[in-house]
Amino acid sequence: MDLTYSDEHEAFRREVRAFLAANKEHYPKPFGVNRPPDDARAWQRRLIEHGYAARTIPEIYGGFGAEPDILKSHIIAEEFSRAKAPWGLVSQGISMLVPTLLEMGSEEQKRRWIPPTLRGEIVWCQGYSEPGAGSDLASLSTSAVEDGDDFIINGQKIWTTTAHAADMIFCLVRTEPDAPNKYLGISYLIFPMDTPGIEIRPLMTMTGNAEFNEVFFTDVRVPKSQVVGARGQGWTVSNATLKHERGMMGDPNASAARMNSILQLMGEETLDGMRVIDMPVFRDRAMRLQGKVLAMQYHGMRLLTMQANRQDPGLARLIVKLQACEINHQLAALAVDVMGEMGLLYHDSPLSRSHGVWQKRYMFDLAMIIGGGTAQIQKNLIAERGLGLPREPKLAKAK
Amino acid sequence: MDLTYSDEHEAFRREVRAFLAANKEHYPKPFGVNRPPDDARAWQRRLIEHGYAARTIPEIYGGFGAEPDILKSHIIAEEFSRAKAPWGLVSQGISMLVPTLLEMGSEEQKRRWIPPTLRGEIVWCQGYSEPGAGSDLASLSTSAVEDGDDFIINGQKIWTTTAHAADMIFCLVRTEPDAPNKYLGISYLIFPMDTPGIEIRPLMTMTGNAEFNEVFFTDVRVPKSQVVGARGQGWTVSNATLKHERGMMGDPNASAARMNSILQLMGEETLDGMRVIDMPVFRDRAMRLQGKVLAMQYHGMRLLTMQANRQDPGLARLIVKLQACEINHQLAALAVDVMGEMGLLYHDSPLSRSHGVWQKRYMFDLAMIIGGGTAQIQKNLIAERGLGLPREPKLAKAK
Amino acid sequence: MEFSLTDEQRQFQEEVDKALGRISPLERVRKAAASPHEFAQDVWSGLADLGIPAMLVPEAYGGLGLGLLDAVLVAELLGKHVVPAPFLGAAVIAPLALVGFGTDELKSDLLPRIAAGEMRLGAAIAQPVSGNHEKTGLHARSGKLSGKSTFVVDHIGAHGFVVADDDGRLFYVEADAEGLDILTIDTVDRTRGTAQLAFSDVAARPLDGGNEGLGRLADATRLVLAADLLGAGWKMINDAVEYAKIRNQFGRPIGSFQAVKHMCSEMAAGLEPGRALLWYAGYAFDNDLEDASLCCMHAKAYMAEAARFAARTATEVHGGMGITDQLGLQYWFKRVGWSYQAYGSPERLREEAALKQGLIARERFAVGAAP
Amino acid sequence: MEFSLTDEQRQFQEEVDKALGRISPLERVRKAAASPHEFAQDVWSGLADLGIPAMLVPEAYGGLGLGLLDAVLVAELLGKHVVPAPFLGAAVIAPLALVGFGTDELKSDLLPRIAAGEMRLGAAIAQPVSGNHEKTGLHARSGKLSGKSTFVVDHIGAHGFVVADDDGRLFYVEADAEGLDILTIDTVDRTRGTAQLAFSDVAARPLDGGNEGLGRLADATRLVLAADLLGAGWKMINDAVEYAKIRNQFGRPIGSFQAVKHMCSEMAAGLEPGRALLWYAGYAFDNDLEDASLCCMHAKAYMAEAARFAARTATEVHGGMGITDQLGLQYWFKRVGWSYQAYGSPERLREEAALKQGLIARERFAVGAAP
Repeated sequence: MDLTYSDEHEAFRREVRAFLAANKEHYPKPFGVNRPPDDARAWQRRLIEHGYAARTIPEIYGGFGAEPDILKSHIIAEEFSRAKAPWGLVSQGISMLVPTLLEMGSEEQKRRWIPPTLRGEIVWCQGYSEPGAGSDLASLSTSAVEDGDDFIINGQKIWTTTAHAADMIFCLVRTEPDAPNKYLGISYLIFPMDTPGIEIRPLMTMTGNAEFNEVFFTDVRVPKSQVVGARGQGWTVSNATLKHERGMMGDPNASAARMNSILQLMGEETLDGMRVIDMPVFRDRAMRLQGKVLAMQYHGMRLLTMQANRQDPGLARLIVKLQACEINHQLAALAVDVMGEMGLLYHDSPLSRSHGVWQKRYMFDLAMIIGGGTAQIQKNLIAERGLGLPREPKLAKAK
Repeated sequence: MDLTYSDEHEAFRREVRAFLAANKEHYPKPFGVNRPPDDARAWQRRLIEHGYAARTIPEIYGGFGAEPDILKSHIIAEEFSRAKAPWGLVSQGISMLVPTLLEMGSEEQKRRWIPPTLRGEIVWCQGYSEPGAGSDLASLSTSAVEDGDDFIINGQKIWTTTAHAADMIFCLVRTEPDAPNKYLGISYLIFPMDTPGIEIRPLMTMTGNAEFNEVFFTDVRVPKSQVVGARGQGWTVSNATLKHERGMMGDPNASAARMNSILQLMGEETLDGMRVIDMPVFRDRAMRLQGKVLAMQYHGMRLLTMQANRQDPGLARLIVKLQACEINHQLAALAVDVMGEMGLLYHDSPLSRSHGVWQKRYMFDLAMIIGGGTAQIQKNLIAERGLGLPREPKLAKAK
Repeated sequence: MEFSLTDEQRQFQEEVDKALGRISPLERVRKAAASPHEFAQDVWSGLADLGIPAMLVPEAYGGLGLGLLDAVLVAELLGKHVVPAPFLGAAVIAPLALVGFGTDELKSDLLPRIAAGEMRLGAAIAQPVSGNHEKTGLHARSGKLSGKSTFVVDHIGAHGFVVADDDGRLFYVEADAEGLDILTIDTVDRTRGTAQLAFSDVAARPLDGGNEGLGRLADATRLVLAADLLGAGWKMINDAVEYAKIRNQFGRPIGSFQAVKHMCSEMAAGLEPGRALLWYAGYAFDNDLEDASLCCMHAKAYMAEAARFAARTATEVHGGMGITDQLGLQYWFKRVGWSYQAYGSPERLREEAALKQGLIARERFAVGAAP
Repeated sequence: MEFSLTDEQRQFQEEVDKALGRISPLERVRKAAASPHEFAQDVWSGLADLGIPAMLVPEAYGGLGLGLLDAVLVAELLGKHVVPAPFLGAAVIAPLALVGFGTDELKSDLLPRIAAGEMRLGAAIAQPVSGNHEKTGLHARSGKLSGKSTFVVDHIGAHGFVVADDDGRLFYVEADAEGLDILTIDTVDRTRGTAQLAFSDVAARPLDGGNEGLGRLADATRLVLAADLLGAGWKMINDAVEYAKIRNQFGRPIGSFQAVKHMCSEMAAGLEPGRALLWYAGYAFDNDLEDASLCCMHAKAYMAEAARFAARTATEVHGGMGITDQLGLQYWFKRVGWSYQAYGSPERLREEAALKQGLIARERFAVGAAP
């Protein structure tokens, strides 16, 4: 354990701080889940140039090309947080496709797709889940039938975030329906969202917003050269991506920020004139959650160190998504309860607090518990891969 | 809903009260899990004579022979509780064997075994579980091989309460090892515990006491006439018995009595001079459990009414064991926590409270959650029989 | 002694259940949720045809003269069908307040019209019942009310209001009284209308009963919400069970996986024992038994937590489908959320329960002041 | 920055782990538990050979000069092996108290002998740390102690005691001092000795540090218990997992049933994140960081609940075998129970955490008085 900063790191911190102070006028405005506008793209380019985004991605692919240094990454995160400066772009393209291409893509694919993706010029969406293939993703049935140098794609995807704003999709399709098992015969394809035959329908959720889309494919023609990794190897390629997604879903610093907002809320909200923080039952609940958030924060630092040292964290990594998503949901529930009846007020209702954001999180967090591998699937993985318990035995063939 | 008492019932209550007042000098002393001594047997005979024990069992089998009347049973329970009078005998023989014989036994078996069992002259133990057959009871392997008019029994039973004090055992053995499935081929046998070849070993548990025994059979010879129900039908016969056992394990009045002791304890125990009941976090926990106990009490009354009206309670009955055992364990945990470090003191330690009875319950209640069908088995039953969810699919044969 | 519903009650429940399936199917709920500020006249008329507004009105005033237990049975079904129409204020609080504490004049003026479904009253009693989260207050001075009352129910198209001021005194106020402003507030549950009333020197007719009167209305309100939670909770469990039977993954129905089975068992085992507690509490209320109030508090605290667990878990069993709008599961989820908070959180109810039993003195009561 | 153990620490943990397997195998634990009032000299000598009593003693006094983080790593293993020997008082509280707050004379007198394992001190600091459940008190007057101190650890065969009076002041008392009575009390955990000390005008040498000194000892004590919980908890999880692999029911290992898998996953997912919190808290304590105390409180509250859940669930996974004495699972179960309550229940620790952060004022602190 050594959490001290060397002189080099202290210098780096001063550099980041100076950069942020000097560039205040370039901070872009928030833009939600839409296409990054000009100011956001300009900010991203500036961050890459200084190594505050795409830091460890090689220069030939449009990154900054630094050696991994978790302490520097940590310093960047801390200083951006402290300055309340906007992050670089966060998207499925950058978080999931880019690492996948780096690991599995051809040299040509890397050079063609990574740089504009990093710069926010190309927006991606993910075509994995289908109505009939959720937890059992490998049973997906969107078909890609060979036709000369192309595949002809038919089928449907669901839970496609930002499909409405995307230029491109990375998509799992079944190219070999007669493969010996469902895991073989899947290919990982990338293609433009304006290819003829693609229809996008927004999918409304219980929050009242359409955070997701459905995407329908009718005779969509895609050149075979757009496969990432080998044909029929899509399951292996996508598992690399899922790993990155699950990492994204368990950011402990986001939980810590929530925790702090709730403690502030508890100091402000009152019941019959008494501050909620002065009510021992709610206070105890908040403190219990604070302990869990703290543990996840240090657990995250431990994982980062292991990652930097190229150690396999095993079970320690497998538990993150399950724990983090559950803690976030419990935090949202606490926030709603702290406000009592006022916690029910939603959207832009008169008297509502922060536009009902905690109610919204309380609901949307369930989507996070379910998405990217349900809590039940996570527990299977922890038991089987983390603890070595036997897999579900094979079933007898149905008659 | 009509919870009022008719004149007849009010008169009955006065009668019970008068009986208890008049018979104080006959109250027997507690005797644990041992053989009922003379005073306990005399008290039992007196109770049966007045219809306060074995109330609905026909007179020809040594009972009182009254019509079922849940209100009268309820009045008896209330008045005995109020007077702190000792109950009639409670044993596996009376609670499990007698109902089984009434339902499945031959006329001769009923006449021979029920009366002395009710009077506490014959003590029984139950031979069901085996080291290799716990949740999967039907896979039991204690064998009973035909030899003329007898069976020769070899094998081992475990979790045999009161085996050391028992005259007789009711026991599941495998008489037809070649039956088409494991459920067939089991027989329900009754035989004396002093039959040659039976060895009893006390089984120490984490409480520090031997609440259970192991029973070993080596060439134990039992006449075939000692089968209850038909040969090979033991699974059906024992299911009738298990039903009664699970009923026994969910008595909500016992939970209510615990609840009240804990509230009293919380008024007495202090931390730095403050009563524990004045600490909101523990108080809230106690009140939450009180709500659960109340619900189980009225749920029990609902079940009794359904039973009296010969309605099938379905799911409502299936949930009792799961809920009640869990609530009891949570009550014990609360009691231990209320005492804090003092709650750790055990047995006859100086400074201990009530001889560490809550610590003991906290541990023994886990045995109750596990025994008589684990919590996991209970949840399977609730899902499959109560909610109609599909059973576990058949497995492929292992190679 | 018979701890069960009567045959009439069972029949009535069945009829109402069937009728609500017609009156308030999911499509109707969706329509109402899309414009929650509109009064669902057709649904209300359906309830009136079933005699629901007349239940708690004595026969002498043209009502059915039924008890709270009967209202509990109906409330369960309103939760089951997430019915987007007045009930709590109009059919429970208002008749109970008037019958119990109204003047003869008010009774003969209002009760027959309430029973006929022609007149609907809202209820502005939440503030002293569940505690005041706003910094507003409501006080009576020489027969006039000034201040604010939040979390008012059944205000849309109401003809008047039963109002409790911050000291727990009860009043009747006409909806068009001078100085009264009605501000609709939007909660996550769009099947039930909620408002804040602003009073400035509003003429109010006092009801009798004082704090005890408010206590009795609080008991009834809590029990009715507990029943709504029972109905909504069981609907979600049943939906989850049915979905688990037909949804296939890994070549088998997800309901054949032990994890899904156990989720369903835990929901059911948690919720079902509350039913008997509700019945008893309703019976105890109707027969003025000593423990009525305690049981109403426990009933709501119990059901709130059991139904919230069911709502969350049933959504999880539905997977992604559970969080979309496609099956409409969200209406039950949100209704449970509303009932959980309103008229006393579980924490507050348990504090009141401890106080009621004399386990603590009032100054130890940690969650705000008791009603 | 490196958030991980050093190679030396890892090696040391491995060595100690192996050695404890030899020094304190289950049969030795059983024997100790059968006569808990006897001092396990062989086990203690084994610990001394490993240098464990010397860890927190500075090199200048013949010790190893290690930090609390190192003690945490050892404590984890003591929990894993349910070692029936002194540690908390003798090897943690006593050296920390003397090094931090002892006079030079006391230090040079006692520390070398402590480091050598020749001298063992008990610790009587529980009363002001976890709150006083008895109506006894302990007070100093003109250098003499009178009253009682409960939940004293490592008293069996102790040569002296580090004592905190009810006002939080620290003292050193010799075991054979006149007026001192030692009463062994028996807890459910028979691997750790516990006592009540009765003082009547007992001569005591004051240590420096006042309440802050006690706070620092409390932090260390809590963190060490958290580590014991981590070790005991993981041992139970691993045992449950191994049992689930070999125990067959219904023709397959019970560990292939999803319900059993999920029980194991929940135990592991609950317990494991606490490890990093312990490491950080140890580091923060050793480096005098501002949040050391807060993290020690949270570490113990977190581990207490996570390990209690693991203890209960691991027992359930073992089925009936879990509650018998045959596999010895009970020793871990009971050790977890002890550590859960001792030196601050989770509820009290969380109240202190709130106080420490300034979220509440002292008069809002509900669970007794803070140390």
